[in-house]
Amino acid sequence: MIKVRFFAMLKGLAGTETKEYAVAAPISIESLKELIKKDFPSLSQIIDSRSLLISVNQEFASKETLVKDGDEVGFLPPFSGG
Amino acid sequence: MIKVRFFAMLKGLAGTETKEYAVAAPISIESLKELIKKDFPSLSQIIDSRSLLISVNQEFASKETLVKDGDEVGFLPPFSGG
Amino acid sequence: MSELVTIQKERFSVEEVITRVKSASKGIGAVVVFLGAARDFSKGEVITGLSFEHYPEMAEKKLKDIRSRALDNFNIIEMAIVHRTGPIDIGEDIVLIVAASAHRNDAFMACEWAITELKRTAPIWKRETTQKGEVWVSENP
Amino acid sequence: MSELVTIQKERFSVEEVITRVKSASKGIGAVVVFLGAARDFSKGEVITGLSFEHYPEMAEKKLKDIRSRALDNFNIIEMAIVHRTGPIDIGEDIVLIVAASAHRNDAFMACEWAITELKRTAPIWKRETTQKGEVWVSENP
Repeated sequence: MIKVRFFAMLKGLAGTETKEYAVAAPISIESLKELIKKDFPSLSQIIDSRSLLISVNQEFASKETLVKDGDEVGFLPPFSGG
Repeated sequence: MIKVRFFAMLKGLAGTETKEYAVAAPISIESLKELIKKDFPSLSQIIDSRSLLISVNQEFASKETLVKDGDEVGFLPPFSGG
Repeated sequence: MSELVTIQKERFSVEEVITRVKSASKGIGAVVVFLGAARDFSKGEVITGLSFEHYPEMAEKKLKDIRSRALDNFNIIEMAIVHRTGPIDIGEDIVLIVAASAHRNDAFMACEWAITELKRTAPIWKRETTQKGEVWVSENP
Repeated sequence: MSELVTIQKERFSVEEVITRVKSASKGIGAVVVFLGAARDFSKGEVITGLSFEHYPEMAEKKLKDIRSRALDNFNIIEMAIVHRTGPIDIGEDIVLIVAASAHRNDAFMACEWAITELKRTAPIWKRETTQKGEVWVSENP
């Protein structure tokens, strides 16, 4: 399973903190985004915006990053700590 | 009277904290320095160095500043606070 | 050195964290502290309360990473970072960065770099309570 | 506002001075602190103790002047300056500058300017005790 975690405004819009996906083989971040947009249409706009950051296993991911079974993926709206 | 105050290493070299001079008319900082060098030869080298600052009534003085009766003049070696 | 990087709900003591940092070395001559506090006003809105959410595992990792990189890249002796989460009242402290060095310029540079890097890379989110309700803050100045 | 600029023999509490500065406004979002401490080593010499002498009337005037000019020239809300005199043990705090502003950049700039200005213009002198005896420090880094 891939465990997706939503934070801050994404959590509110999704109505849940986490969502799990079973994958047979590693998938791209872009493919994962498409799955999530289908399941959570309310997140589409933010997911398509440039300001969203994605983490895989607590490290920032790039477009090339592949996500595999057992990974934890964070959907991170712009930070406002400090 | 003009009250001259010596600080830090100048105080040690002069062997006193203060020295007073009676003046009939305002005198220049340069003239005051000459008087002090005569009375305290041990201060000559520092007084002639560029690093010495002079204050008149707790404000920095320039070469043009005149010192008059009632003024307090500070002979200030380079600062090392902070 | 985990006690030098903490994320906590509780208030922190600035003095206590400075003491912890200074205990690293008697060669410390300069300590620069950044303290972020909860303001009552932001972008034209009166703020009556704040709350912070974070991604716990990643936020801690990122703050530890900032401390490590600060120690590697600046001429400092020690650094501590503390960030609070959960509800925070107006006027209370939110974040603390303490940088210690032999000479002041290094501590100033490291401290300013660290708070900028924290805002850029730490997965922490602020929710402000205004008269219009609660809103997530989506931009970091 | 004289309690925001003090020259004293006693130790000071950083936390207490920060609290005093923060009480100026709930619009304070950033506090930057510079704390100078007594190092055990300087210019190749082991230092076992320090002592500061000052020109009391002028030093107080100059520190108040630094605070006024900081408030005039930087976008800060409040500033406090504390300097100790007399004997100071290794590791103890010597000087404290606290600058508070709405946004962090202003507080960083004002705090760094103020400590540089203090070293340049405040008639305060440091005497170090080394293995060779006591020496006046004649240069300011």
